[in-house]
Amino acid sequence: MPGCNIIEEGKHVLVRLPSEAVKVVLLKGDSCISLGKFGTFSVSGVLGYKFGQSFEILENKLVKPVCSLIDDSKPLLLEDSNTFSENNQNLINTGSLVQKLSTQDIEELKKQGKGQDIINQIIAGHDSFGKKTQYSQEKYLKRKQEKFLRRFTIDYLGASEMLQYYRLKDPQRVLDMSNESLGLILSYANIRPGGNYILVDETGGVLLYAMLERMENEGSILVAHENEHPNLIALNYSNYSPELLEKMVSNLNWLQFLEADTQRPQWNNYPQEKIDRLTPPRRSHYLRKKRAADRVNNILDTVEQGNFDGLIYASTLYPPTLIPRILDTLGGSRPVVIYSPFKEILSETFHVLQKDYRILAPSIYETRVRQYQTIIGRIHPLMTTKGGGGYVLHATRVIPKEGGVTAVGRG
Amino acid sequence: MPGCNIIEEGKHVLVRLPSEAVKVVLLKGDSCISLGKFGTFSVSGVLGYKFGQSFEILENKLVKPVCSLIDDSKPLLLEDSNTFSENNQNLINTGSLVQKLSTQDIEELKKQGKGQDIINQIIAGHDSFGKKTQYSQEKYLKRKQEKFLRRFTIDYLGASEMLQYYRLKDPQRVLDMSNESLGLILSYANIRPGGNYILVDETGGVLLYAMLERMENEGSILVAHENEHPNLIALNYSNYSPELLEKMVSNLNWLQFLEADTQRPQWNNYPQEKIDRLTPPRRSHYLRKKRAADRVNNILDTVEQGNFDGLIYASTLYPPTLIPRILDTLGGSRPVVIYSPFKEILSETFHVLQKDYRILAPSIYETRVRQYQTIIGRIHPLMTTKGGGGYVLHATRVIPKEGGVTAVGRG
Amino acid sequence: MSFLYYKDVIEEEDLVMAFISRNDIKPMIVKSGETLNTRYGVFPHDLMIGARYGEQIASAKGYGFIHLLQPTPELWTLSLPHRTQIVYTFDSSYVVQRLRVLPGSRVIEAGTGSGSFSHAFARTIHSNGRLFSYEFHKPRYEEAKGEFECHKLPNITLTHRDVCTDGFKVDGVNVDGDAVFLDLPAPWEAIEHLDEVVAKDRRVSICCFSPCIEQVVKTIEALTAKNWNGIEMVEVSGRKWEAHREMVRDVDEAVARLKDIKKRAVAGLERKRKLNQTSDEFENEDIDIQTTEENDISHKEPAGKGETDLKPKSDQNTKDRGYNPFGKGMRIREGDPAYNWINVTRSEPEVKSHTSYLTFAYRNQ
Amino acid sequence: MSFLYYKDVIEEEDLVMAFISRNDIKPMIVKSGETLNTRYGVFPHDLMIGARYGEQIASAKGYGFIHLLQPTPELWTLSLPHRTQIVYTFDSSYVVQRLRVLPGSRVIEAGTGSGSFSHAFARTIHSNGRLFSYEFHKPRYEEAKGEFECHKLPNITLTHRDVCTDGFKVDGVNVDGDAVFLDLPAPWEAIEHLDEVVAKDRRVSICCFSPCIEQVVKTIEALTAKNWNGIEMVEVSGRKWEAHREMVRDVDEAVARLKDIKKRAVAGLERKRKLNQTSDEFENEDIDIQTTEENDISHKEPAGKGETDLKPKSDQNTKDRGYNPFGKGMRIREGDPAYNWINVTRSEPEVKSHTSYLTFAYRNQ
Repeated sequence: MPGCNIIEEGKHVLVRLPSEAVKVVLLKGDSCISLGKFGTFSVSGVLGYKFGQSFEILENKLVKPVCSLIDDSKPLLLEDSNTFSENNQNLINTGSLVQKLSTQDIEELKKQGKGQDIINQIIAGHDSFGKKTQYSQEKYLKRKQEKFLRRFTIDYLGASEMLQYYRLKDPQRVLDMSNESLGLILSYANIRPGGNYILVDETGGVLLYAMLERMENEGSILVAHENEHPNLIALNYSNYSPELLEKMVSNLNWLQFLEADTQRPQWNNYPQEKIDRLTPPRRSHYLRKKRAADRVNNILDTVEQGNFDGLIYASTLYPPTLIPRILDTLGGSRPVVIYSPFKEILSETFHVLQKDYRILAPSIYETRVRQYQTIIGRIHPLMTTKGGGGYVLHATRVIPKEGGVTAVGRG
Repeated sequence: MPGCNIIEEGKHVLVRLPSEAVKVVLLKGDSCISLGKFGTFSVSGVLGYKFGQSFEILENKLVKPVCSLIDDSKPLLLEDSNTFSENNQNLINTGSLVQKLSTQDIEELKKQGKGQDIINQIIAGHDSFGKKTQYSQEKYLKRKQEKFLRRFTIDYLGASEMLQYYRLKDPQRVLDMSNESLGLILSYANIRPGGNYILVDETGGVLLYAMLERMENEGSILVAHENEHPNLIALNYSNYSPELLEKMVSNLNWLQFLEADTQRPQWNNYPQEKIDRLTPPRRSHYLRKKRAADRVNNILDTVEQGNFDGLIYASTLYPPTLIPRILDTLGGSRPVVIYSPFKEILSETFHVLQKDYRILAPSIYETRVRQYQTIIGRIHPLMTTKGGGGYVLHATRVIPKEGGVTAVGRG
Repeated sequence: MSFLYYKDVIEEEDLVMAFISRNDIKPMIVKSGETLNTRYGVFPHDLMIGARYGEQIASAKGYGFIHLLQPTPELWTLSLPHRTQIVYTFDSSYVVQRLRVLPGSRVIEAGTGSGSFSHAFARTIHSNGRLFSYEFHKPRYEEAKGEFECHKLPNITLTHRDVCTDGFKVDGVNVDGDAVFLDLPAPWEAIEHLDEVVAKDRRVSICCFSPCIEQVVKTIEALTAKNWNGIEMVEVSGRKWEAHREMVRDVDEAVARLKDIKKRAVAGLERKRKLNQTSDEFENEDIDIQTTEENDISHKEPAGKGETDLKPKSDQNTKDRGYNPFGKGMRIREGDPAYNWINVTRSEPEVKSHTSYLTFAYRNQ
Repeated sequence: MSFLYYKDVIEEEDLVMAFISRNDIKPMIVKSGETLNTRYGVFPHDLMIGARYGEQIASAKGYGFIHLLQPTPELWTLSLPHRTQIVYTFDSSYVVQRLRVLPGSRVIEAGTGSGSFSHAFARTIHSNGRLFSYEFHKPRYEEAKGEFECHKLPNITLTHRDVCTDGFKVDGVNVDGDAVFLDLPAPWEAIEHLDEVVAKDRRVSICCFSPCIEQVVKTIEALTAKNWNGIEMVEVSGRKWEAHREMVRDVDEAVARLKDIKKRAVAGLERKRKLNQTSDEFENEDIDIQTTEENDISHKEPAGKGETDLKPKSDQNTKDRGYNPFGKGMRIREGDPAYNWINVTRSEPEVKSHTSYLTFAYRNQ
């Protein structure tokens, strides 16, 4: 994967903040990037480091590399149960906490990029911190870290990161697809270099991006869509060159795909003499149109040839009526993978596919990742998680025996 | 709860085996009970102990009380990671394990009721035990415990235990209802002494039993059903007297319930002189029929009066068309709780109820309990669990304002 | 005693749960002359007195509505300001069932916390049971005490006490508990004090409620040391599902729409040609080609800002959309009968993925 | 190299996954003259040679059918005899995505175990990536070695080694790994050996796969000590859903059935009366009363056996059922168009509720 090791100018990257928010920013060499309350840094300070590097913002928009987004080298809380009070017994007024660190002190430490020190001193200066319950302590520390840790991490903007960005911002933009569902789709669809896939992608191109990552510039993806143009905006922030995308990705709308016979561009080549007589602008116009027509015809040829290596479907178009109409374009023993945010829709699809002899063993999967707090001594699953994440239907395209097919031996 | 403290003769009880199987047995004073490979014990030996007591079977069907079903006082496995091998590296042939304990030794120990000793000695005598992976060790021990621990526990046969028994044996018999779903139903239905509830129960009476447990002989339950007789077989194994059940439980079929006007028994009292003239068998026949007719009419009267304290519905009859037809019999601010093994059915019901102004804030809940292995040093969730467990829809019956009801302020 | 018995008509001094919306349920004691102010209007208590529980009432000005509900422990839990970690209904309903808490049960609860579980215990043990609840945080103790009195829950004995140091004994009462619920940071310190207060003549069950796995380990050790049997640890995971409808978007309609777009584009080109008076020297049809060329996904949006906002391009044509089977660009009410729908469910956007681990055990001697 | 590329037609010596049923998938090398014996019949390999992958073929006798599938890592995992704990697709697909394993990646895997995850790694890193897999159990090592050769996976370097004691170095090769997966009982003992083999010029990611929480704690401590960052621990919970149809049983039909039963009962009584020639001196209708009396739930079934089998009473009338809208007592095929159905889903009867905890971390230096 080119460009996924070193933080370079001109790339879009993912910035992670201590609040667990993420941003996508473009690294323009001479610019500064504002992270709101976490401060502003100049891009030049972060170039050349490896992706995954964390930084702390100092004065004058300078940064220093730090080992992690949150300084977990020094345990903030002792492990002994006595460090947290049993149910805030003696903590009468949680509103007015006695703070021994002055605002001036805090500002001074901030300038020195010592966010963690601030927090430690705040805790030390917080008379009733030890009297808080464990939950209050955790919550309090989190708030303080978000406030005083002027840190950020720069991550490579891969498909997973793009998905995370969109899902946090507006889950419907990516059909509420979780990273674990994405991983499951890619495995069941058997995505790998050299494959030729049909993709229906209403995640704005995030799914396409994820497939491209696993194909290493080899193979092809035909994107089928329902509008005049497919929405593949996510690729604009990827590091794929227009040439590579041109080579690997093509698209057709459903009208073209399903009614190829009537939708072929009717192209008549001019006789050479006529071409020779064209003015230069007319000629280049002619040639451009010719190339475009050829391109559509070529794509339609590949659809007619069929034998695609998989169908990957993540669309709000209702699958039960659509999928059976495109199954014939798939090769034998190739996967059909359908994603939906709703199990009910896959259940309807399941019943349709189960009756189709071109389909073997449809299965509906749900995968959910549950994250834990990993502070030793207080390990527990996170108290809240984002709901949803979607469902994945996987089946295999098979070639039924003509004539007498019985149900025996069919899953 | 009478009879739930001491193991007494004549009761149905739940017997738990080391294999995690459960049985329901009747404790007849002079009989013996066979637990298959775990042995046979005479009932007299277990009487008088408290429910929850574990026993080990000795010779001659005698038992001795033991502190638990599986002797967890001595840790079978050491906590050090070195006691289990890293991936069975040196364990070549898992099939022919070298056992130093002879069959004779084992039989001797068995007779002495020293199942745990057998297992300990088997482990000690098992050359390659320490070479097994943790998983294999856990599995091996479990198998041995099931085989040699001639132990059992006698539990009170409450509604939860009955539910567990049926669910393990044939989940559909109790609509695949889990104990946690049962608990949720009882809480959301606000079951308590003195309540007057309508119940639709296709769990064979287990749900009815659970409600009775929480009502302490006060209040009433009207069971509505679709056959000639409701199936409430579970109550036959409860400790409720026929008199108490007669007092608290009545039933109607849906024909009677929904078409009460036409279904009232047409009873005409005889004039006293005619009664006096009847032969004794005729007279008692007359009186019995009169009581029965009165009873049905009384039940229909309560339906007409309405103001029931809750509707608890666990039936395979499709709720969307049925529930709206019985809502009027409920009092204001009383709960509607609908159980189904299938979320899809509750989802359909939800949409119907949401449009009904007699219903406030319908919600669909799913509750799942996940059990852990609690051996210190190897704590993890159980590797497999029973799937399913059902879903619970809860809503509140309200009294809409006549005339101008707007959607404002409505959940 | 409205938590213990149903009542039909609201009277002065009754507790009413004003259901304003799913996320706004206000408990109140009805008092003649007072008012409830909500974002849906002002509701004089006088309108409530004499109303039936469950009734929907209009605001003084008649434009907003609320429902007047009977209190239940579950509704009370929903209405609570989150003073401390609350034991929610998924957990509490399971604990009650699993500990075999029934009318007449004698339950030990420490700590009281928000008192929400206390209400659920009180409802189920009912008038002849008894709940011994212990709270060592003085302000919380005071608050719970007031609440239990106001809610007429005479079956609760509340004690201000640190049970870890001072145990569970209550002066002049034989606690004789048969079910124990410990929601404490260090339940293992309290377990040793239980011997003196739990029932001797019947089985006693316990549940310890701890968020962290390390607390569970110490609890298991303490329970084992004090001869509790049948130790089991579980998590309860509860989900609330929202029922919705999704539009069934048939591909045939999508194809028909594309045909319509194409037809209109051709017509548009014809018009344009006529307007421009240009004789077209290419016979080839432009539409497909144009579509394909503009599809070039390598096109990069200029991104000059510090932060890039990866928004999809907004739809340009907001006026006449031609054939529009899916109501693109229009506001469509979910379930609008002009379209086809399928019922679906989805979980809440934010799920409570963990509350606490529940460690159960029992004892017979 | 069928795990790395698709192929259309089956040739001699090809690996074919014979899909016999969902729970019976048999990998086999196709060899002229050999046969596959299944419970659906005998399938000569000669029938397979020249067939297309994906094709359904009939047994020699023509009555049974199987499908001939291309191998994939996912199918391979399904087909495996459970020699050891297998890393299933829910976990492996997430680990691959999360560790950013891509074509060209250099992956370290210890231990190899059943080799099922090795196949998934090999598929994704593809021909120019490399998987360094370590297995210290000699028989398992041998078995995996044979398998990788037979499956033509030249991108795997398999080593017989206890990495906890002897590290990850491979003679003559710069391992230079950028993704690490440790599925070992004591991953913390292996972590210290990673320094010498992981990439220096790019980010390195690790995942440790451990069933018990105590292992996780030690792993976190070891990762922290060796300066791994961004430690996160997760569980992946996967569910497989079965789609079914449930009969929609309308209450109106149930009522109609009850009316029919009643009608027939009345008719029956009339017949009986006539037969018995008894003049009925009670005018009162018998039906309701009888129903009610027999409903007496206090009726106890005599239970004389040692174990009571709590079975529902079997249906007595198996012959003429009269009006029978729900097909009571009949065998009805799910989805029979004579009835109404609703699509439902249910999880498998037995769910894999836990495989392992996954501890992730990364390192930049």
